[in-house]
Amino acid sequence: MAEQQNEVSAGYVKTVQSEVSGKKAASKTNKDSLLKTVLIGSIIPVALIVLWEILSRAGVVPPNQLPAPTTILDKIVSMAQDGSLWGHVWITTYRVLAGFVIGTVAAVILGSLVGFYKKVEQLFDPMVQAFRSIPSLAWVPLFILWMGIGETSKVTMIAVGVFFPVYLNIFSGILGVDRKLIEVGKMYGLNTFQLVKRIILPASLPSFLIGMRSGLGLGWMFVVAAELMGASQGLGFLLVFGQNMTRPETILASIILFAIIGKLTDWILKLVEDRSLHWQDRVQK
Amino acid sequence: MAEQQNEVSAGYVKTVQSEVSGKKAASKTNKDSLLKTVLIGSIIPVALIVLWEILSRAGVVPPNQLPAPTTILDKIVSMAQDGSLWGHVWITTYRVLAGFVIGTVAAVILGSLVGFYKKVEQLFDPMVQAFRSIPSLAWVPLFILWMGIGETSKVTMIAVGVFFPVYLNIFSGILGVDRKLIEVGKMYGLNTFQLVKRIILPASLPSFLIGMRSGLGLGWMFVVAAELMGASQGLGFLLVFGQNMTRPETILASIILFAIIGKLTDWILKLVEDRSLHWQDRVQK
Amino acid sequence: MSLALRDVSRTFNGTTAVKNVNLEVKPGEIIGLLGTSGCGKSTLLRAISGLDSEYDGEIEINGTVSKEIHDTTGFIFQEPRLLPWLNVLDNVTFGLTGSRKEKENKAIDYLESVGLRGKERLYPRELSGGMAQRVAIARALVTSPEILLLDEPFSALDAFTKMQLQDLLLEVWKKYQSTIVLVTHDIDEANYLCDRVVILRGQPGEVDREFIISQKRPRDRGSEELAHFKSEILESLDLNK
Amino acid sequence: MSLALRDVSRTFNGTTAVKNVNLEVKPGEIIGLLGTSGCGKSTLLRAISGLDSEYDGEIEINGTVSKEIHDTTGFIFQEPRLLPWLNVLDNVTFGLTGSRKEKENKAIDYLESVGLRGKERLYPRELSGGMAQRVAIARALVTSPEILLLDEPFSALDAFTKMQLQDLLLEVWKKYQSTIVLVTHDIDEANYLCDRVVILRGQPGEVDREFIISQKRPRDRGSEELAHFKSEILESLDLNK
Amino acid sequence: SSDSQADEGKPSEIRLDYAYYSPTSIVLKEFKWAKEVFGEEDIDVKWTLSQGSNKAIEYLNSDSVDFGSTAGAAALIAESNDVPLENVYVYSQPEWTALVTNKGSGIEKIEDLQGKKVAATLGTDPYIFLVRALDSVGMSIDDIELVNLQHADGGNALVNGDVDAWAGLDPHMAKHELESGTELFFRDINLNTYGFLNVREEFAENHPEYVEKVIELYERARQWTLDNPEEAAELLAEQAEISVDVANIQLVERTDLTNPLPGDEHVEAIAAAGNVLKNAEVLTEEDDVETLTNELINPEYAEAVIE
Ligand SMILES: Nc1ncnc2c1ncn2[C@@H]1O[C@H](COP(=O)(O)OP(=O)(O)OP(=O)(O)O)[C@@H](O)[C@H]1O
Ligand SMILES: Nc1ncnc2c1ncn2[C@@H]1O[C@H](COP(=O)(O)OP(=O)(O)OP(=O)(O)O)[C@@H](O)[C@H]1O
Ligand SMILES: [Mg+2]
Ligand SMILES: [Mg+2]
Repeated sequence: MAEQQNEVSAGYVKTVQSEVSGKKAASKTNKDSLLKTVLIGSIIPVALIVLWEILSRAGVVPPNQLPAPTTILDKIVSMAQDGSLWGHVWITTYRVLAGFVIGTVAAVILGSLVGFYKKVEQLFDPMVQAFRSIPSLAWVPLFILWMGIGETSKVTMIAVGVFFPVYLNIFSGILGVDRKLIEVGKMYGLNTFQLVKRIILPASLPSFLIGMRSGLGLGWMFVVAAELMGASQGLGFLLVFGQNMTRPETILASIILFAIIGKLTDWILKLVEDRSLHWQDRVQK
Repeated sequence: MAEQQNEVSAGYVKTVQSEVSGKKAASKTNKDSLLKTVLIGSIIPVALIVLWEILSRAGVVPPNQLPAPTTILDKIVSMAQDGSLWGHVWITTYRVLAGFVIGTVAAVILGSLVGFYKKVEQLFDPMVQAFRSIPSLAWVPLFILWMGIGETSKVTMIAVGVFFPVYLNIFSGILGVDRKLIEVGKMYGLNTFQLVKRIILPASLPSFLIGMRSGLGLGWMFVVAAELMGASQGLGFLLVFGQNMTRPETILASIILFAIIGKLTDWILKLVEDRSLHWQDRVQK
Repeated sequence: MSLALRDVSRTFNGTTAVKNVNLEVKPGEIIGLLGTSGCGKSTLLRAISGLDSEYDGEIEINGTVSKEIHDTTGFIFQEPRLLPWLNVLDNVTFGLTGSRKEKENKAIDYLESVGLRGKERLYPRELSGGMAQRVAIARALVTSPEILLLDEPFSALDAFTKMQLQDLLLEVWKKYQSTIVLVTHDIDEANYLCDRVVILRGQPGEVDREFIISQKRPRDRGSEELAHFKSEILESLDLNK
Repeated sequence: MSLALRDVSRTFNGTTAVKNVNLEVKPGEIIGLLGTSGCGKSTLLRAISGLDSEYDGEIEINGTVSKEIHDTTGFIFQEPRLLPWLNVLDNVTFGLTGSRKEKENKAIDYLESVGLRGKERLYPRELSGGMAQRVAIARALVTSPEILLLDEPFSALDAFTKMQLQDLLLEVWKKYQSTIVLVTHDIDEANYLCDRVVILRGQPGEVDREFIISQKRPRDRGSEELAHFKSEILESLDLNK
Repeated sequence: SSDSQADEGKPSEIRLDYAYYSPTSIVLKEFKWAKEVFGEEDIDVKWTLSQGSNKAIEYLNSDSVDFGSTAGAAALIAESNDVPLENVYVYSQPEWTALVTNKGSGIEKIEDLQGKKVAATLGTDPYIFLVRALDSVGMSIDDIELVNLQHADGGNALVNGDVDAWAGLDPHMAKHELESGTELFFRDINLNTYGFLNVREEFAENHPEYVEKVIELYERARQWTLDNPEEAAELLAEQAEISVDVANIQLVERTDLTNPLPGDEHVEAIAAAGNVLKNAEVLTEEDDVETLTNELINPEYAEAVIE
């Protein structure tokens, strides 16, 4: 973009072009640094896994309780080969994503209303806060009762998990929006809806995104409770099944799959976060 | 404080005094509005409970599935009378609070380091994010293996639940701190620790507090998993026991106790939040 | 549009910031509001804009008394208040409606006028203080508001750029016959731009004096009449008096 | 303390903001930095302060070249940058060390000087623009820094308050013999305060001219010599030239 | 739900559960016999996995399944809590629970448990077994230190030495026996409370003949299992993902499939369990064990099928 300065007079279109070429160059260095990030990020997990394998081989950890990483890998590979792995992963991912979308949408709507209208806050917030500390397992019998054991109850269960952190973060994000910026919106005659869309949501985006990431994490956690409701497939099912059948390698395989897929979905949200918060005036680390 | 203006010359001490008396007057109106807040906040829950009672009496909801609120209340009262209630409530609250403190401290330390040092972030953050989506139930066998079935494993389990949202919010709170304010601290020669304490923590306080509230909620949720580890008392125990015994009134009593106590602890944090964020330039609702 | 303040006072937590301000502004008039720091100038502008409705007294806009926000009012705040997630261009088009192309063309025109052509894609954090202020000016002027409230709009600009933008303001005023209330600390600026200069004084701020400047525009910045006003205004600002 | 810039340039994402700036400042000297908006004045101050270390060239403070932050440097930023969670008093004592009592006494002295006595307990959101700026001034001066970097410190103040604070600055300067770099758009202010005025010009900003003002202090704001400088400076700011 | 009460006594759908503790249900599901039979009548068959007695009861209670497989005592407890179910068939007499300890722990008989830490899951069959075992030598639950752990965790806690004994449950018990060398120091098949196939009362009322048809199917599966024990064990091993050895122990050594008809011995066993439960305050004072047992066990349908 060094030429841009000399071509100020050439103006607008030019600027955009040079920006595009600048982006290309940037994306290359991005790739390198992504690789580096992944490498550095793997140091500790890899070290832990190696240590675990060594301890297992040395017989320090009993294999019938904590099988070696290679045993677990074998298990995952064999599940992949007989095809059951994809079924588990897919159905759980589907449930989490569906629940995530529903929970997030519900939280955005209620969170915005509560953040915006004092009356709504006074009516709803206390109840929501009370519900927030009810454990996922406690909902299981109620959900079975209300919705049976189909997909509805499972997805709803996950949506409940996702709802609370998103709600909480949206609500507080909105409260934390600088009055000064809201006033700008008001001066331009924005109505409440536009104000939420054009000022409040962007301004509370950092908080909102963290809420979404927290919520997604909770979605993964609620899967187990969800899949206690008559599931015969899914990672949560796999976990409970492994526990009921004393199969430690199944348990650990499911834990590791949870970690990997959870991390992947979180990483997508983190990318979105980095993209959409590039405007923040952050300190360079 | 109306006199203050005329007494500007009388100065500093005077101002403080009139502020104090101002506070007293404010606290009275606070009490009234607190009452009002509580009343408004009770409308929906009370309405729901009344509806539920009516439906129960009319036989629309079968009592073996969803006992009437009065039945549940009877259950709670009888537990209170034979004294077992206090045991359950106390031990669970103790575990949650202990886990909450440990989890929060750990999250603050790691979150600050990660938020502050790029290297630490690259090393630790990916792993933490992966662990975040592992469900509480999955930890149970591992915790028993590592720590046995004493209080340690229970409190640690809750600390794990608390850790993640606090960590996430601290981390992003720190990233979101306005560079401009950090520069002020740097100009006054603050070292990293002072910078964290005097600028970064206060500036990311809104995010931190929300993290704490999310974390506390999760602490309550993790209690069930914690109390699967050899507990014979506690709300989580009560819940699982009720489920094993198909005792809907025990299940619902524990749910309601979770909601009430969870709400109370959250309310304390919310008070702290309101106190410590009064400086925010918020829009008046 | 005409504008009238009647006995406007504003009290914050028991401390009165402005007291009993009365002011009649005719359509198309440019009023300068001067006063020592903290005497309530911004408070008054906020009351006029409708952003603050907790004042006492009445504010009448075009014959109707209301505490609502008029969307034909433009406000340049004392700080730039750019939306940090929008780039310069999007900040300027923020208040516009219509097709994207139209909006952008209009915005680019004004960015040209404030000397920021070529900076459309920068984000607020990449702007210098004066550049941010100029973006804010472009954002307010581009909507061609009927009432313009300006809170020290040119304070962060160098002398030369300031003059250019003062002339830009006059151009806009001529074209749309906006009614303008201008808060400023620059007496030369007030003299150059305003039909009338109102001096607020004291804490709580009250209207102290009014100067009517009837000289025709374009005015000569170095004229003797203005120099005379200047020293008089300066004197009435003197706190020790 | 002495200060020297040698071939300082700063480039943001490929766009050069200032280029090859050379400047020698003797201990106790007051340098004025003038230039059109966006020509790199704040960028230079940030480089001198050590907050920004990604410039090219060398900056030498008291004989040593380093890119670190000197904690004997005071910086008044272009915006007040008050810490919103601290009240006025705590904001002013922020950079002080010592017992609480001592710190507060010192702070109250300076608050008195900037005309904010009695406002100690207000929070930043309750301040007017000019009040916030005065708090920032008090915060910087109270630490009696050896090098003072001022970025348009008086821009949001009315003419009268501005003069008072200019005199306050001179008092502090006299007492502590601080070396001062002052960015300002007010040519009168530069003339009144500075030993030397440096004009930056263009984009990227380069040093265009230097005026040495040898008149003894206290100066007469209305003196003819200063008026002469003013018109010359104004001319060298003219973009059309 | 309304689905199951379609016209003229014919349900539109029959919802069965299968469970790894009920081998015949696995056989039935695997060979798709139910689909065969009911498919002809245009009745859908839906299978739901029950991960434990409590889950099966939850499903019955919430009208999510029509037939649910549980332990007998669990069904009794459910009955006492007004869950509308009837026991219509006994799918097995399993010896799925016993008292387990580590080799060389010095615990050889029930009396040795005095003051020891014993793991069990409150309210489940192993717990009831433990209480009855203690009762049989005149001890009570207060004489030991009960540690409430889920079945799998209890087994691991025993192996780790966190507890001294464990009221175990298959397949955990069999697995630990094979892999960690734990020992069953007290077993008594008669203190296990049978595997009950329960039906929702509403379903039984509306479609009595279909209850019989389901029992017929279960009988077919039982017969097949009796005829092909090895294949059945393999099938179970494959489905439950346990080793064939474990499946063999569970199915061949510790399951008696000979008496499917609910009768006096079951009534007695359940009544005995009920009395112990009452003493342990799992059942309340108002619960009359005899009435509950009689309400619970309804041999009519099975009698009609098995003669
Ligand atoms: N963080 C940044 N990223 C990119 N560009 C920047 C950044 N900071 C400043 N610039 C650019 O550097 C140039 C000089 O900015 P600077 O703030 O130094 O101007 P200034 O002389 O202080 O102007 P003003 O009088 O308006 O405050 C501007 O063109 C600006 O866009
Ligand atoms: N939100 C608020 N809460 C409490 N006091 C306030 C608030 N806003 C303004 N004030 C007080 O009102 C008075 C007037 O403030 P205002 O911002 O109108 O001053 P101003 O004339 O614009 O000053 P300046 O020239 O410094 O911008 C000040 O004393 C200020 O402390
Ligand atoms: Mg103001
Ligand atoms: Mg600047």
